[in-house]
Amino acid sequence: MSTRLAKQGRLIDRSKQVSFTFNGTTLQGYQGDTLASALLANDQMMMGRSFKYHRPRGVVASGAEEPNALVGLGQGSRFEPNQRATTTELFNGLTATSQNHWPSLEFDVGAANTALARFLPAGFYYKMFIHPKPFWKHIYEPFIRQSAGLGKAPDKDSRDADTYEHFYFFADVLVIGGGVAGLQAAKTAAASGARVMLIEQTAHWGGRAPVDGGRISGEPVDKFVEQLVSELETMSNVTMRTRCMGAGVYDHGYVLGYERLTDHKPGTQGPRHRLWRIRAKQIVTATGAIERPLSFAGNDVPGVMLASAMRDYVVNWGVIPGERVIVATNNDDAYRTAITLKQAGVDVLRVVDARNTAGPLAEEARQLGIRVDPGKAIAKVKGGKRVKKVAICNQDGIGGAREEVEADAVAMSGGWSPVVHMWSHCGGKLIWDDAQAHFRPDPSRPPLGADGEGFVLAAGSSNGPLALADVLADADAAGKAAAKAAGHKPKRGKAPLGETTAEAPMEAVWLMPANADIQLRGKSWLDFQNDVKVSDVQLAAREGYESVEHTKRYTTLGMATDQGKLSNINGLAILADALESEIPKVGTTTFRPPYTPISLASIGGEARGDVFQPIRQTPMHDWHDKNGADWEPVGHWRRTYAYVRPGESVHDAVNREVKNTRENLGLLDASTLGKLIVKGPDAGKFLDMLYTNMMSTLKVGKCRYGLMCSENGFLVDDGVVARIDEDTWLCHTTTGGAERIHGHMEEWLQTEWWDWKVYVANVTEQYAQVAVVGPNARKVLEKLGGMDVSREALPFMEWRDGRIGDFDCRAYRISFSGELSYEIAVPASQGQAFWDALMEAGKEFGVMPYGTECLHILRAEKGFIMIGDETDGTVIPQDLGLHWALSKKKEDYLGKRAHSRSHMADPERWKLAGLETVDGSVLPDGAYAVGEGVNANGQRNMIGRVTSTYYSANLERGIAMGLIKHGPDRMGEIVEFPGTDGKAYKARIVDPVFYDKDGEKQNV
Amino acid sequence: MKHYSAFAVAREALRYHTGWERAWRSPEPKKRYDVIIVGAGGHGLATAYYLGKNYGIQNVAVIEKGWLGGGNTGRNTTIIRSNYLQDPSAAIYEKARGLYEDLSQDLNYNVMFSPRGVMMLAQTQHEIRGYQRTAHANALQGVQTEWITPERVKELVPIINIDGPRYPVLGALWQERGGTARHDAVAWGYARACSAMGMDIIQQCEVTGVRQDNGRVVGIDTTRGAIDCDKLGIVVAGHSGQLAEMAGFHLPLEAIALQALVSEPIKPCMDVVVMANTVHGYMSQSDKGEMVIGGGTDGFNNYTQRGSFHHIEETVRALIETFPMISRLKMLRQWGGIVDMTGDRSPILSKTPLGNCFINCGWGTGGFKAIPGSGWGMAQLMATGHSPLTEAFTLDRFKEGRFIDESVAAGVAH
Amino acid sequence: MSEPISALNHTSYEGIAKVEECGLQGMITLRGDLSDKVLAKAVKDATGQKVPGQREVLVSGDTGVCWMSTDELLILVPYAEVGAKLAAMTNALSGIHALAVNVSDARAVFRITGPCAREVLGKVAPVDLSSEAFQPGQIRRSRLAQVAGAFWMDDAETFRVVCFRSAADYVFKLLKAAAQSGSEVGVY
Amino acid sequence: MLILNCPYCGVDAEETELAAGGEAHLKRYGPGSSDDEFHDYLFMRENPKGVHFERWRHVNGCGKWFHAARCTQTLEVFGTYSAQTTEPPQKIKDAITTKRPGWSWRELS
Ligand SMILES: Cc1cc2nc3c(=O)[nH]c(=O)nc-3n(C[C@H](O)[C@H](O)[C@H](O)COP(=O)(O)OP(=O)(O)OC[C@H]3O[C@@H](n4cnc5c(N)ncnc54)[C@H](O)[C@@H]3O)c2cc1C
Ligand SMILES: NC(=O)c1ccc[n+]([C@@H]2O[C@H](COP(=O)([O-])OP(=O)(O)OC[C@H]3O[C@@H](n4cnc5c(N)ncnc54)[C@H](O)[C@@H]3O)[C@@H](O)[C@H]2O)c1
Ligand SMILES: Cc1cc2nc3c(=O)[nH]c(=O)nc-3n(C[C@H](O)[C@H](O)[C@H](O)COP(=O)(O)O)c2cc1C
Ligand SMILES: [Zn+2]
Repeated sequence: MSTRLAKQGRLIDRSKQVSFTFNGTTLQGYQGDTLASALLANDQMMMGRSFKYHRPRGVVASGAEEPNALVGLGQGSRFEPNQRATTTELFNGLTATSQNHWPSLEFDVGAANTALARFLPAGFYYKMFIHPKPFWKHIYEPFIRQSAGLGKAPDKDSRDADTYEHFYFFADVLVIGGGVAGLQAAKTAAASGARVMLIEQTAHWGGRAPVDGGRISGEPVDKFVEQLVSELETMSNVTMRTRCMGAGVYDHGYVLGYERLTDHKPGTQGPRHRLWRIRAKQIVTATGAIERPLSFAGNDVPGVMLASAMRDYVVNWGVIPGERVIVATNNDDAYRTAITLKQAGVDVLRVVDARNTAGPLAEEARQLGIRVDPGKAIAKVKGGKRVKKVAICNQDGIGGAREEVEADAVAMSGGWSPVVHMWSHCGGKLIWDDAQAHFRPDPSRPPLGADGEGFVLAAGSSNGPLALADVLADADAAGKAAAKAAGHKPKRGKAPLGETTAEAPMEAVWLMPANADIQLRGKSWLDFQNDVKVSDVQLAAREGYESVEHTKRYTTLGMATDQGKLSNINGLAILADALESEIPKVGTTTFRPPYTPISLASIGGEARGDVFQPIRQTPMHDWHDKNGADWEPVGHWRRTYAYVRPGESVHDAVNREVKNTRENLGLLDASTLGKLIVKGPDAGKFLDMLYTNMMSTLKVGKCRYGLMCSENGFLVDDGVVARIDEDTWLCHTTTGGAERIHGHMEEWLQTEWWDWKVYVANVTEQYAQVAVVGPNARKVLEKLGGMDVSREALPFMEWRDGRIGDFDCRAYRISFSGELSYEIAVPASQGQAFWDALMEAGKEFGVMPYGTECLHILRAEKGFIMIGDETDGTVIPQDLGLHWALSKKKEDYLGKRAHSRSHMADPERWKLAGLETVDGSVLPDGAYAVGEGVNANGQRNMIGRVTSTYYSANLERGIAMGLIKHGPDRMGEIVEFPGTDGKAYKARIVDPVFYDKDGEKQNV
Repeated sequence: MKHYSAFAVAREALRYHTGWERAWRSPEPKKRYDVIIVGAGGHGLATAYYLGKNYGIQNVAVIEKGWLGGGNTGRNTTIIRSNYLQDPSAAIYEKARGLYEDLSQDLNYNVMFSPRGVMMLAQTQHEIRGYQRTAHANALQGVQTEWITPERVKELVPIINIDGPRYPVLGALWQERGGTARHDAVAWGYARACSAMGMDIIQQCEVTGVRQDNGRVVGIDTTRGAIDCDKLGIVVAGHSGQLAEMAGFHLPLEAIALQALVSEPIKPCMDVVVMANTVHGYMSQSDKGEMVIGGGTDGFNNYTQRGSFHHIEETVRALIETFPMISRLKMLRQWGGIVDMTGDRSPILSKTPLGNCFINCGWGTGGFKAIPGSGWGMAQLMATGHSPLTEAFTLDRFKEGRFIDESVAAGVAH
Repeated sequence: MSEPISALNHTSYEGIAKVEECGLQGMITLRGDLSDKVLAKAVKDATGQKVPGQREVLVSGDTGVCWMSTDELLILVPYAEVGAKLAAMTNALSGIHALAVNVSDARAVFRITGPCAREVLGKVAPVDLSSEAFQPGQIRRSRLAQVAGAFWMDDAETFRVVCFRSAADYVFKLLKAAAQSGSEVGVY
Repeated sequence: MLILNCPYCGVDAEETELAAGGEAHLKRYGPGSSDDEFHDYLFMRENPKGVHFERWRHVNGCGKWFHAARCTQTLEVFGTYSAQTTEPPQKIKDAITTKRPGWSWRELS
């Protein structure tokens, strides 16, 4: 039985009881418990089930490395699957449910898999479910998927109730891990004056040392830690965070810190997680070491635990995981567990030590009355949902001649592996340490930073040393080295002296007993969560999946939510053995961030809901919103697609706007169009390079429509250019084009023609721009009064500065609709007032605002091309019949050279034409025209496609434009467009100008 | 080669699986081969496989500097679809998709091709037009796709947030026969089948030089010695530039990092693959339960197999907006691959300036889905000198201005 | 002339710091050779300030000058005076190659005040905002989450932040989220 | 997540303030150039596994383009410099030579 002791528990506050539920049952724990310690205190040994075989699983560790004790935490909008009970701090009202079973944790139908385990070895699915083929989709895959996943998915419509944020922070030295090594390294580094940040994933400073005990500089460890922490807290150059995990180390000293702010007190104000983006000149990883399990049969039965974890539960939380415990080990440290347990009143049946000689700690244990069995091994742990019996045998055998002992828990220790993740994420290399049988950082091959020098140092037990004295000395040295590398002068001084306990060397034990037979190997777990056994790794090796990376992928070893923190080294040792190779030759798999899983929400940060992405707004945005705007995102801008009146469909609204603009007066918010000022003695020459047509010859006061191509020849933008004065032009771009074309101009000016005297400024947002369009356009402006907007004073394709009504403005007489039209720019701060004035004055002239769809239809009726419709990045001006805009006089402009390549000069290119369905219907968007026959790949030959297609309310029929092979030469011919609706649309090739062919309306 | 089947597994179970043979042999390189393929990724292995299967050319070696399948084939988000816009792309990807349908049976290795359907969301008017255009083209190309309504989207993907708030789902291009496959299994299955034909797959063997005589390749230098060959196929994705350099020509491509990530596994909640281009992210759920997520590329040349974290961030926030319920799931692991990007983002399957040397590269962010089709076409090209599948993807298209640009239909390339 | 309105018309929020839209600020983008004497004089005449050095701001209240890049300054003048100042400046610069344009309406300006002001900004800008690294008198152009922005400090607890007008609503909501109650970071 | 020093505003900017702009020191070929020259100018990018010269823009910053010399294999940055040059300054070349003796890039070394 696992239970709470009457005394002990350095982390719990027995005066504060906390109640929580597990699978619906209400249980009690204390402030300071983790969910795991509280469950153990309530004798809830079994906490979940494994992935593949649904085997009963109990907690095996006490921290971040836990593979088994995963629960669904919280409910509704705060439900989170796969949360580790060992790192979940207990709070009042916590609700947890165990995972991966049906109908219940105790009785799980899926556990049948465990009986079938023999038929489901590693990679079994690659060999099965092949025949008969149709079974895969309907039977096999659904069956496999049925058993997928661990935790429950959150409800499909659930919305996270919490908020998240990011924070940018800069440090000279970042220390990851707040054990004695991290604390000491931070202190030494900080003494140099360097800006130091120290982060610790748990809620407590000190790491393992306070549990292990011992003395530092004559003080008990606890005391030492306390003093060191308060010392650091007073230093203004040190920033310290608990509950903040180093999640990943990235190039150029970038580190993610994952701070869990309210997980232990949900519902409190403020964000739940904060993702720190830390830039550090130097990083010290003081992330400690993780104890390895031993591989023996039944090592996955609930009640089998890491020796260090068992010690943690006793010392930190006053919980014993069993009353009759067997300790299995290959090193001296596990004796500390035996002693601790014994002192807490647990019956420690014996220490099974695979070695023949142990150190002084063994003697101490013996003196407490603990039986020590050298050269022994666990042959098998028996029991289903918890440990019942343990069979003991000789280590150097195949597992025969067993002695069975009744026990309810097993503590195991296979030695320690430094936590090298942070060292390795960004390319730090490891070396194999034969004495300790572990990989540790190779200081000669650190991750390299922007300057080509190493930027990560490892310290303490994450660097290899395990003894307190060595850990402190190593940390002190790392702190100094980091400060120095970060450009500070470390203070001289000695590391605090840790007490040394003599220990006998550990001996590598990768399998217990060493030559365990196949039946035992098939029950010796490596990866507890993914159910990978020793036999699976051996099978992979036998089948040629020899690379450690193949073995990982074939067996899924180390791919579970714990990422193999307990299993990887054991697994690769088994692999090395199977390949008759050496561990360092086999090597590790790649360490990838994050260290332990981090919430997707924290990665997203504040960017959700309202601030998911910017919405760019024109000065009249709110007005549009209040007046029925059906919004269309254009880049980050919002533009009105149509203004829908109550009772109207969007389609009706568009048609109304189209007719009204042609017949009366329409207003369009054109503020989003790009406006770039280009000024300087070389501005004309510059624009002549950028536009395909000639801009230098434009007269002051006049406007010209211009085209821009990329150097690759494709159309990229168009717009009206106005010449403002002798050396100033104003270039309009498309809505999406303002920043892009501004960037394009700067690029050419800065990187190619840097000796040309030209300045460019983006003044897009300085102005609100309104297109005043329709037969009554002049009337409304005249009614407002001010500048002369008559045909004579402001002719087509000219502009003037002046005043209209109360507003300073610049009026352009340009038209994208074929109507009498003015585009009027006023300062943005007066945009709304100007719009209001036009709406008011326009009443008697039938004014209506119109949106982008109406704009599109009006221009299509006139056969004007639209960037993004007629063009798609593969279209050149020649395709669109825009030869007139390609200057023949200019020697050079961007795109000119490209147009002479063979494919671009090919007469077979599809060319722009108008399209008119025979029956007046609307051609489907994006339809292709078919020609005769099929090509070599059996595809129908195509001879053209629709680029724009609309219903024209003015013409009361469908109109379209398209790119058609030999289009302009085939006027009147009928081509066929098969629709995806099964219909074949027939359309006649016509002139693309459908409305007012002679352009009389715009020129009045 | 032992036949794989449920029966075989059951039989082996009785002897604790001690009777399985190696999936592929691990031979010493011979002095000479008819054909050497450099790169044991999916494309290289498939090329070798179809050389043997379709043309009887079996004296073939596949040379791999690391472990087979360890390049992009082993690190991609496994999306398979063929709803491409341009004819040449639609042809080769549809060929591949068709071959995927029977690949498990063909190779006697379950690659778990899962035709669960691929959906590309339209979230702007522009995307609607782009995807409707693709749907029209696909109908003529013999690729089965359809344009579906937002309601149907929601039906297929209950966890999606179709009404915005920022980018409401306006519809989607749906390819019901698209899906995913188990990436590693594709490489392993081909490798096993190649090995069974007697081909040599030589791992841990890096090609360091291309030996030539009179404008023709005569062999290669490797870290395990020189090997002669009659024909050489270079199929090394991100490292194509290096190999081309060794062969004395230059390729119009750049090596760039692309990243992906997986969440912790959860019970099945999404049965189809969803790609959202406007917000830029895509997601599917593997048969094991992780949400498999991919996004955008870095903008700079990089060989580290790591990328910049801010791309992960952009992708994740896009997907939380699209599938709000994933917000409290956790990222389990992230990684990167080095993709080879050409000027028009389409692949190169081509003869080279060296008469008997062929190149297959430039698959960039989207070549997993193409593996069988590419192998098929490449084998045909190498064996006969011509393949309709590869014809448009030549090296000289850039000079002529004859691009195969898929981005035009608002398409993402994965 | 009708009353000009700034992007958010002085909206404000108070959480761990106060965030407010400052209303209209006269601004002129000046591009030219910053070492040119004519330019220096024009700057002096408009603002009373010398040409600032790299990443320097010389601002008091709503008048001053900010360094924006090697050939660009941002001139601040009272909103009402921007027309006159720009005219004078254009006139003064007529002999040299330079560009001065009124961008007052193309921008929005925010003020973040309070002891946590550095932290609020530190949540959205990838910039070292510790007092060792960033002080009044300096300007930084950077990113405010997903949009471009520039900021400087008026005093130890006050930032002024400039962004594009169209993004004002976004930036305000962003700063509001960053300043939400209970979100103190506790490092500055 | 690279950091590059913008030589214009002198700040160490992280990648999110920057936009990558591809290979540096391209020589433009316009009308009159051969098909090969034009093709190489547009498409034949250097793609070295090692020393590389590239263009960046401090887009969320001063807006200026600059050049960086960087190793594509280790991401080490040898230096940044003005975009208004046709060749890297000697100082940069020397810095590279110290770190990567025998390097070459196009015709440079
Ligand atoms: C994150 C990510 C997500 C992706 N998602 C998708 C997706 O969803 N759908 C999709 O269709 N595609 C996707 N792709 C693209 C896809 O992975 C690739 O296009 C495809 O795998 C390329 O296969 P390959 O065989 O050409 O290259 P690889 O699999 O990379 O194989 C090339 C091999 O060549 C070897 N090699 C290199 N140099 C040498 C040498 N000198 N000597 C010997 N061997 C050498 C390498 O070690 C490697 O094994 C994605 C890619 C990435 C990185
Ligand atoms: N004798 C032995 O066999 C043995 C073995 C192991 C450890 N030890 C003892 O353990 C102690 C080692 O001290 P230490 O400081 O090196 O290690 P530690 O394990 O005490 O401390 C490491 C700390 O880093 C934290 N951490 C780990 N990864 C992190 C991450 N990604 N982000 C944030 N925090 C993270 C852990 O929570 C822990 O608090 C010494 O007392 C040593 O004697 C002894
Ligand atoms: C489709 C897919 C699914 C994956 N699922 C998992 C997973 O469940 N667990 C895991 O640890 N890694 C998973 N990975 C990531 C791999 O572990 C590994 O990171 C990736 O293949 C890249 O290789 P590398 O990290 O060794 O460089 C997955 C990868 C892919 C391509
Ligand atoms: Zn800069």
